[in-house]
Amino acid sequence: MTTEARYTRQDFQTDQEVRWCPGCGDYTILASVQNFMAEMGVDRKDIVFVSGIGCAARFPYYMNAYGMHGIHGRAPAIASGLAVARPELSVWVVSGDGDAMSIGGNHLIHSLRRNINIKILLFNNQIYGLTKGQYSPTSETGKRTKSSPMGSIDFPFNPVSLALGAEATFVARTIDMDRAHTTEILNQAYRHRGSALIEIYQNCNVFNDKAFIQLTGREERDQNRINLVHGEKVVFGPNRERGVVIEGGTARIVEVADIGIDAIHVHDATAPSAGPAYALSRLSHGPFGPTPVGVFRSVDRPVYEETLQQQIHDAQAKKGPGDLGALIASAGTWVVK
Amino acid sequence: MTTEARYTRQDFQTDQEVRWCPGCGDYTILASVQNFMAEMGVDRKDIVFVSGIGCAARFPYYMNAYGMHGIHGRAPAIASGLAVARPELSVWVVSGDGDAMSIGGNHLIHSLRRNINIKILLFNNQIYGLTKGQYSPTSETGKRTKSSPMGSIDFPFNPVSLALGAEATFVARTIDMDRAHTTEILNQAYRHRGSALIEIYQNCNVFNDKAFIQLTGREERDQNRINLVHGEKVVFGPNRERGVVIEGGTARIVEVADIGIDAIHVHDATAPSAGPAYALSRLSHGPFGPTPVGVFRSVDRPVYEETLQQQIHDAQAKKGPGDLGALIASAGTWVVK
Amino acid sequence: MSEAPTIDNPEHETEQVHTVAIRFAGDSGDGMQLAGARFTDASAIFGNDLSTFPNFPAEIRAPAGTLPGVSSFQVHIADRDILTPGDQPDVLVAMNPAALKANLSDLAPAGIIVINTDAFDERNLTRAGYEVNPLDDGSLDAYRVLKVPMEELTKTALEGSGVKGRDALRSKNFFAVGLMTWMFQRPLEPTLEWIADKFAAEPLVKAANELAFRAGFNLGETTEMFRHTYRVQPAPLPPGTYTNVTGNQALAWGIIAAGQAARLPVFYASYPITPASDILHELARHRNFGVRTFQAEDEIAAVGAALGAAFAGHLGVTATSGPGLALKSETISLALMTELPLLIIDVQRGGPSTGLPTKTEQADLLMAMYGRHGESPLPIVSASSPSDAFEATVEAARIALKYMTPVILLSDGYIGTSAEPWRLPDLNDLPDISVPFAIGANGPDATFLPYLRDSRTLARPWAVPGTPGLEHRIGGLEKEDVTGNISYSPDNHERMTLLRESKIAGIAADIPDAEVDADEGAEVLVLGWGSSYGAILAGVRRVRGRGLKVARIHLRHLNPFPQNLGNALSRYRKVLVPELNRGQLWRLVRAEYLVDAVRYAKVQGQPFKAGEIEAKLMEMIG
Amino acid sequence: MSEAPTIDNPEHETEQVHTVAIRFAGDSGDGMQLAGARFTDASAIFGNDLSTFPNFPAEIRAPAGTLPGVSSFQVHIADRDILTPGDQPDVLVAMNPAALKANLSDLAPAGIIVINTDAFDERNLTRAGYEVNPLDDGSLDAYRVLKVPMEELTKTALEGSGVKGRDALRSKNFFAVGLMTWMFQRPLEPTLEWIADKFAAEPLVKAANELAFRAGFNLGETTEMFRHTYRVQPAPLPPGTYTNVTGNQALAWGIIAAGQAARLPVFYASYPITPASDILHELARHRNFGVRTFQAEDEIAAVGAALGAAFAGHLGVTATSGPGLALKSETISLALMTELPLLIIDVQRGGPSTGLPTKTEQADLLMAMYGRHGESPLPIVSASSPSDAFEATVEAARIALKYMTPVILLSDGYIGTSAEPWRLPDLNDLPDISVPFAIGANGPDATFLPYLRDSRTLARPWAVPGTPGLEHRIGGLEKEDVTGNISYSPDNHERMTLLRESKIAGIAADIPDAEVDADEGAEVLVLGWGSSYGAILAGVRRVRGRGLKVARIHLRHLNPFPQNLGNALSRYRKVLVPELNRGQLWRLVRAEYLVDAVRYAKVQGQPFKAGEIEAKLMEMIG
Ligand SMILES: Cc1ncc(C[n+]2csc(CCOP(=O)(O)OP(=O)(O)O)c2C)c(N)n1
Ligand SMILES: Cc1ncc(C[n+]2csc(CCOP(=O)(O)OP(=O)(O)O)c2C)c(N)n1
Ligand code: SF4
Ligand code: SF4
Ligand SMILES: [Mg+2]
Ligand SMILES: [Mg+2]
Repeated sequence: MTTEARYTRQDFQTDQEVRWCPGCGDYTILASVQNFMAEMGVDRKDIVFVSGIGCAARFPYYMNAYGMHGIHGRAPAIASGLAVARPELSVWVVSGDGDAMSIGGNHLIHSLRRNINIKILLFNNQIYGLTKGQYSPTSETGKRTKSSPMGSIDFPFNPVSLALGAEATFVARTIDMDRAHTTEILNQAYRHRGSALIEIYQNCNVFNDKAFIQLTGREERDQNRINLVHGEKVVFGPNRERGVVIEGGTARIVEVADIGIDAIHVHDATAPSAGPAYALSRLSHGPFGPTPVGVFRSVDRPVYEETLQQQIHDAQAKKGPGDLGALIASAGTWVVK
Repeated sequence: MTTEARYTRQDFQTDQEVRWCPGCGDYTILASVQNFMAEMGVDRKDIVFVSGIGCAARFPYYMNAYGMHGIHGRAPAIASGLAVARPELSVWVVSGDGDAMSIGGNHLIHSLRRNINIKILLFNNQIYGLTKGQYSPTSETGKRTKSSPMGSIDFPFNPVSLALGAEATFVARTIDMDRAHTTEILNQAYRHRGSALIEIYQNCNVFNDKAFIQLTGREERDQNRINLVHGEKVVFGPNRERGVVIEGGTARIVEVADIGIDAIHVHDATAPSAGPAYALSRLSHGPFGPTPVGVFRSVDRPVYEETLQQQIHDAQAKKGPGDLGALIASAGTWVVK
Repeated sequence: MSEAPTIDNPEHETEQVHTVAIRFAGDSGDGMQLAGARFTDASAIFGNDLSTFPNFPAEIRAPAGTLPGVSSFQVHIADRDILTPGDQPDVLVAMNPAALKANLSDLAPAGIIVINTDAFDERNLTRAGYEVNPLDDGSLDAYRVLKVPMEELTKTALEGSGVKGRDALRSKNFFAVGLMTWMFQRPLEPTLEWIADKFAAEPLVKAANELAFRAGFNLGETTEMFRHTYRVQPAPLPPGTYTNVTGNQALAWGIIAAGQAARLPVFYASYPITPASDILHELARHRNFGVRTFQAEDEIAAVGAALGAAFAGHLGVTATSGPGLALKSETISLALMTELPLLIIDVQRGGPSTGLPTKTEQADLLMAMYGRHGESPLPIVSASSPSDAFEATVEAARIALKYMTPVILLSDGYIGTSAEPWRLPDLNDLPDISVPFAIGANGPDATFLPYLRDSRTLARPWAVPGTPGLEHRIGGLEKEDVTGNISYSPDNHERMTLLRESKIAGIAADIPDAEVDADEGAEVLVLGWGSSYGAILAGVRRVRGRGLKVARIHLRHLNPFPQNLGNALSRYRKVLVPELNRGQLWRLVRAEYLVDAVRYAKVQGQPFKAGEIEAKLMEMIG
Repeated sequence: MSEAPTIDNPEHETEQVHTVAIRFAGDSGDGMQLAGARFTDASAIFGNDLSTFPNFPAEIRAPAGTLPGVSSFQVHIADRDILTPGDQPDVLVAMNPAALKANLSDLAPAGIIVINTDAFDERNLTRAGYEVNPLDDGSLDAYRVLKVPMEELTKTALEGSGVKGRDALRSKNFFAVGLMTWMFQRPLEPTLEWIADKFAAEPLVKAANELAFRAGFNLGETTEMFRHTYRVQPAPLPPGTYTNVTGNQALAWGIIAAGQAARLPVFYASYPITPASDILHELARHRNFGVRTFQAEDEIAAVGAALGAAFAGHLGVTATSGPGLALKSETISLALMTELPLLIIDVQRGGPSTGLPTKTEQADLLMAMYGRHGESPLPIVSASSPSDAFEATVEAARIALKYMTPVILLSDGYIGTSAEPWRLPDLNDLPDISVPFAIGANGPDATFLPYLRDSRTLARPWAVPGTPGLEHRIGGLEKEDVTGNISYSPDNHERMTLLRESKIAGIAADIPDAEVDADEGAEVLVLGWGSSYGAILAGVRRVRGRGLKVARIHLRHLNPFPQNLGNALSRYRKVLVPELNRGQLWRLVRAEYLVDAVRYAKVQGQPFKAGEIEAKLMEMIG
């Protein structure tokens, strides 16, 4: 799949006008993805972007690769068919928090458990952008929107927890503004064999501006951003003075000074149990205080379409390639003269 | 809702012939539920059973209460409408592993996160019974069925993990054969305010016989059944010689003698973090070895329909009960003489 | 100023015109919908009849200054009753080059163009795809062009207000409204009051908009440039209290009214979708009416929850647009089998697939009729105009409750988003559409038979949870007649299929005959439904204005049809069926009555124009 | 022994009969489907023409011995070509009282009943709802009753075999097959071989079944009780190699054949549902053909995955039944907008809602036609019989690929589960239905225009990922003609709507004219589609047998219709449209051709009988 082709970001731009609101976080993500695609080294012809409906879902039109702008919520299903049919392709899904977690929730969790080799970019702006500002399944309780003038009474999903509950093999979180981090996560997802869910906090400056200010604001981010790095202690804060411990399944934030650096949790994205990753995901329920970003989990498990391919090979090895004439005669025949 | 009415199990039987295969685990569950209903003390007229489609989903026909045999996968949605419209009712959902986790997965996870007061009984027989034996989302990888003659290549869900990933406030697991345990779990679910997911391992003796033998077989069960009891150490085995520890988010089985009883995890179903419950859920991925049963998690969170009711009260307190005449004139009027 | 062009007399200072259609057009960010709505309200309060047509870009925000980013709002005002937003605007307010380009071809011959010249710079011209500035190349010579540097003037007006720069520019839409208010001699107060009210919490914004609005008005008063003002007298509308209402608003209010008329709490479950979302938004604001709104995870959950609420004894309602209706069909079929009342609203948009989400179309009729597996007939009701949506909704709910059946109510994007004056109904006249719940046994030995039907309506009893002694089970498998038990009997299946069919067919006896608006001796009849009401009636009036004869039927009920329809159609030599689809009602009447009707199919995402109907009728009358 | 009742001569030992219909009926647990299938295969190998009709209880297993638990299998064998499983069985094998009760009314006058008397005990009689034993009360006097203690005899036969008690009783179905094998003089070998093959791994079971089978046969040979055997000679079928095939099997094989004929890998995504699941089961067995089966989480995912695979360049296929088709409709609309080839199969069952899942019906035609929002035409192809499903599938795939469109193929429960002999086609005659992928630029400056259509078929090019230089984006928003870019232009929307319509309408020129099987001078034509093929043709033959004239058309293509259809229909005074629904094709032809056809609607979950068609035709010709 990878070739000698070397690209620049421009090679992934299309002639279509980009139609997001000025200032939308989607622009930044688009730039990061286009950049990464140029680095990734996969031939453009072998890349497919599939999306649902939403602002985020416009994405494929702006990527010079193969693309399908699908229908609301169904991108993981469509992408699953694509990837299972053609395992040699590099298949990416772009979806919003409504698209992926509301109407598309079922396809999302099933594609994750099957470990089909699709990389799902979840642009989480905690709002329905395209339909002009209703609360979404990731909006915080109490949020006042057009459809919740007295405050939303839904308790939101935590996409990372949900993915871990759905047996995902790769789960990560990043932030639109941090292009370097986004690129690094994309790279790890790409190198992972199987499905990947990447939650990208994305600012919708029109309907939910500053939702992620705790993680992007100059003042706030140092206080709140917990970088998960595989193999490293989970510490954060302007002077790395705070850290995370996991005790009895519960992750907790502590002052490193109080507890000693040795007690601080060492992040292992490849841990056999998803327990630690899940515990870390519970540190925040929305980007309102200290919140982990990075790769929560990345483990190996057989890839759906590879096993399917194997079954085909095994069947052919055992029975020979299909002989249709023999098949239709297989239930017993008789001859009329 | 509770009344003086006191019932016997017979009061909940209907005149419909029960049409499950002889020996099906569904019979046992029906008996347990009917028994519990008699004990529960809720007036029959206030009880509603809603189901989807499947063998399990026939359940409402056999319960002398209000009932709706819905369509495949949609019972949690129908039940949500019922419970939100009429919070005073006691609403129960009966669903199979295909009904709830395959086609109905999205409604399941959303009703759990919303914490609507519906009690979902998931009859998990790890197979599609009604359609005569295809693998389900809880069937183990490699299972040979009509639709997977070379072995299933799907990685299954763990319903408890999925529910915890979906922000469920009450999650439990029990076993058809153990009627006392089932009754106890039903009772706890009933007393919980909000949604409850109860996974019931159910033997389908026709298409997936003995799937739960490790937990029900005379020899096996003592080795494998890990009873979770709130406030107690998690120990099991014929002589309670084995136990569970949770370290860094990972639950592990140990010999109590090796590690000392003090290190053994004390189960706290009400822990603020869902982390410990999730860690416990990872001890098994299907009933093939030591497997926890009992209430994994039971925590308080505002109930959807109660908050909605509160908003209605608040709005009425603030604006008075709705005046339609005023409403239709609210956007400005003029008079033509 | 269609229908009475009288602006070609340069002598008079103020001219009387009968009707005028004005289109405010600009970039999505320019606030044109707001400008149009303000002008509309002032006109309404002044007493004109009016009709509006908002036209905004598809869901995604397009880049500023480009053609896809153009948003417009057309308002038609008149001194008599009118029916459409006007085929061609008489006045075009163009806030930027793209707005000019996108709308010019619609403008009436010799129409007026009011141009915000400040936006006609290199950058915007290029974005709009102009190679030369149309203000310079003579291409607008056929029109009356009024060039106004609105941005400059707005900024100047705001000097000292504390609002400047980009922020000041935000008020330029009010400048445009002010100018039009002067030009058409509207009262200032309604707009000023609205500003004061709306921006009460933001005094700076309030002041800025007020200043800009007055500046626009004053520009007219004080400059030489505008020699004309026009006056459209109040229309002699039937006496009453009026408000200006969009279809989505009227529909939402109709839902509340239906709940009251049925003495049932309303349970409204929906998943947002253009152009139906505003119904959810409106209802969510009125918790004090006891309305429960439930934003579901998807359309299937929405209809499922509404059905659950119906089983619980609420007025269960769900609304969506085409793609959502497709998703709901399996559950609607369950509602039909369980014979529970359910109101399903489809605010149709351009299809197929995602199609043209913000445009209008009438192409879901056949799906409403046949888009379910098995034999699954249900009643279909349609709304004909924004204000009509109120009554149509109550009627749809009436049928659902009386006949214990899901009902589909068809509205569309045009009805949903455009506005017209509505004479407020006397709420005491609301029909009583309540149905009693079953409270006691109806079978032998004090048993309850959930499928024992009312002999007249064929409706089954509605026994809701909480009713002692009536515990029963329903579901989607075929039911035994009377008992409702599961039945696989061949004869019973046929009987039940026929019963379900007869129940719906029988509604024909419970709806008014189709009203035939016919000239004595007319040979051509035009048959319409839904939002083409206004354009068809206006077209018919024009034909009659020419002294020709024509007949007209506009259907509220699409299934079953009114009892007299077949007969009525058979009396005309030719029947024309104009629809914003490829001929869906047309197919239905052909199949039903074997009438060789002619279709007039328009599938452009735009409503019919009166002129189009007129021309087609002229051709048929021949 | 319908069509040639010759069994009333008691003298002869072996009688020749032309046709006989035998129904094996028993409890679900009695193995009646297996018994019927074994008898069928032996008859097939013997060379009879035949037709079968399995009838099993709805999805849930009912309690043993009850009426809902009865399962039956009817097989019709003949010495000539026949078309239906027989209107009335001549012989009923009743393994228990419930089986007798449920099936007796269908039996031909003076028919034979073979009764397993061992099952007629108190308990079973009560379960079946008999108050008196029908063997004692004279209620069977009008029939020829043969009482056989099958359980006793089976147990005796198995003595010493090592199989006893309950296990021994399992073989009683083979005892019944043995008895019938003797009675109708079938060869023993096919059944013995099958037993040997099937139970090779379980020698005890093998021995038991063999013993029981032989015991049944020998009982006939040796006892006085059976004075008669009957012989149905081989039918003079067209020469060739035959197999016995169910519709689901033939359809699955048709999918594999279509993949080969198109030189494309097959991607089959499905969610299990009665009666379509067997297609998935069959295809899953043939991984060596490179077929990828994908059991999706629901129907929406299934069609989505199939569409993704189609985009990837596979032959994307999905199958379901009515409720699933309803769920798939939104995605089908996307397939239609993206103009990708997709094969959607609906094995129809009784509706609406969950309805009668194991029964047959033809009531999804209008949903296939209109069950999508917006204007969304697509081709509809139907299968007429089990073996015909093979060819129909290849034809549906051909259209999908050639015209780049989703196609709906309609089968039904009757076709899917019943069996008939199929003359194996010469696979070299399979049409080449391959279409070339686009491999190069088709626009100016080496650009790729994904919606530049083939001028003849109006199909757009299929450029699959992996093709260098053809990277492009498609989706559900309205597309600009030629470029496929998003377009909200009113004119373009109308153009594209018409293009999509014309593309489908144009297929009429690419399908054969409807074949009119007409008697010179016939005035009545019967128009059918789908599984009523056999019953209609048999009915027509009977009418002709009476010397009357009639014409017949059976449609494979339901959208578009064959070009000659309108003309053909107009040539008859009366047109009868028999359907297992309330008149769906009937509505389509009325709307299309304004022909005043008469419907013959049967909605009982059961296929038509030849006699019903005959009677109706007689009435119309009358
Ligand atoms: C079947 C269907 N239902 C509803 C819609 C309307 N709709 C379009 S996008 C959207 C949600 C958008 O939110 P999200 O997925 O978070 O994307 P964002 O716009 O925020 O990027 C909705 C409800 C639709 N297009 N199709
Ligand atoms: C829309 C729809 N799709 C598919 C089906 C067919 N179907 C009925 S039940 C079922 C699965 C049953 O499995 P499960 O939910 O595990 O219940 P069980 O029978 O095992 O109790 C399926 C696929 C259906 N009835 N409706
Ligand atoms: S609405 Fe929000 S998410 Fe959508 S384009 Fe605008 S800023 Fe971005
Ligand atoms: S198929 Fe299995 S689950 Fe269904 S009734 Fe029979 S034993 Fe029970
Ligand atoms: Mg969003
Ligand atoms: Mg199951």
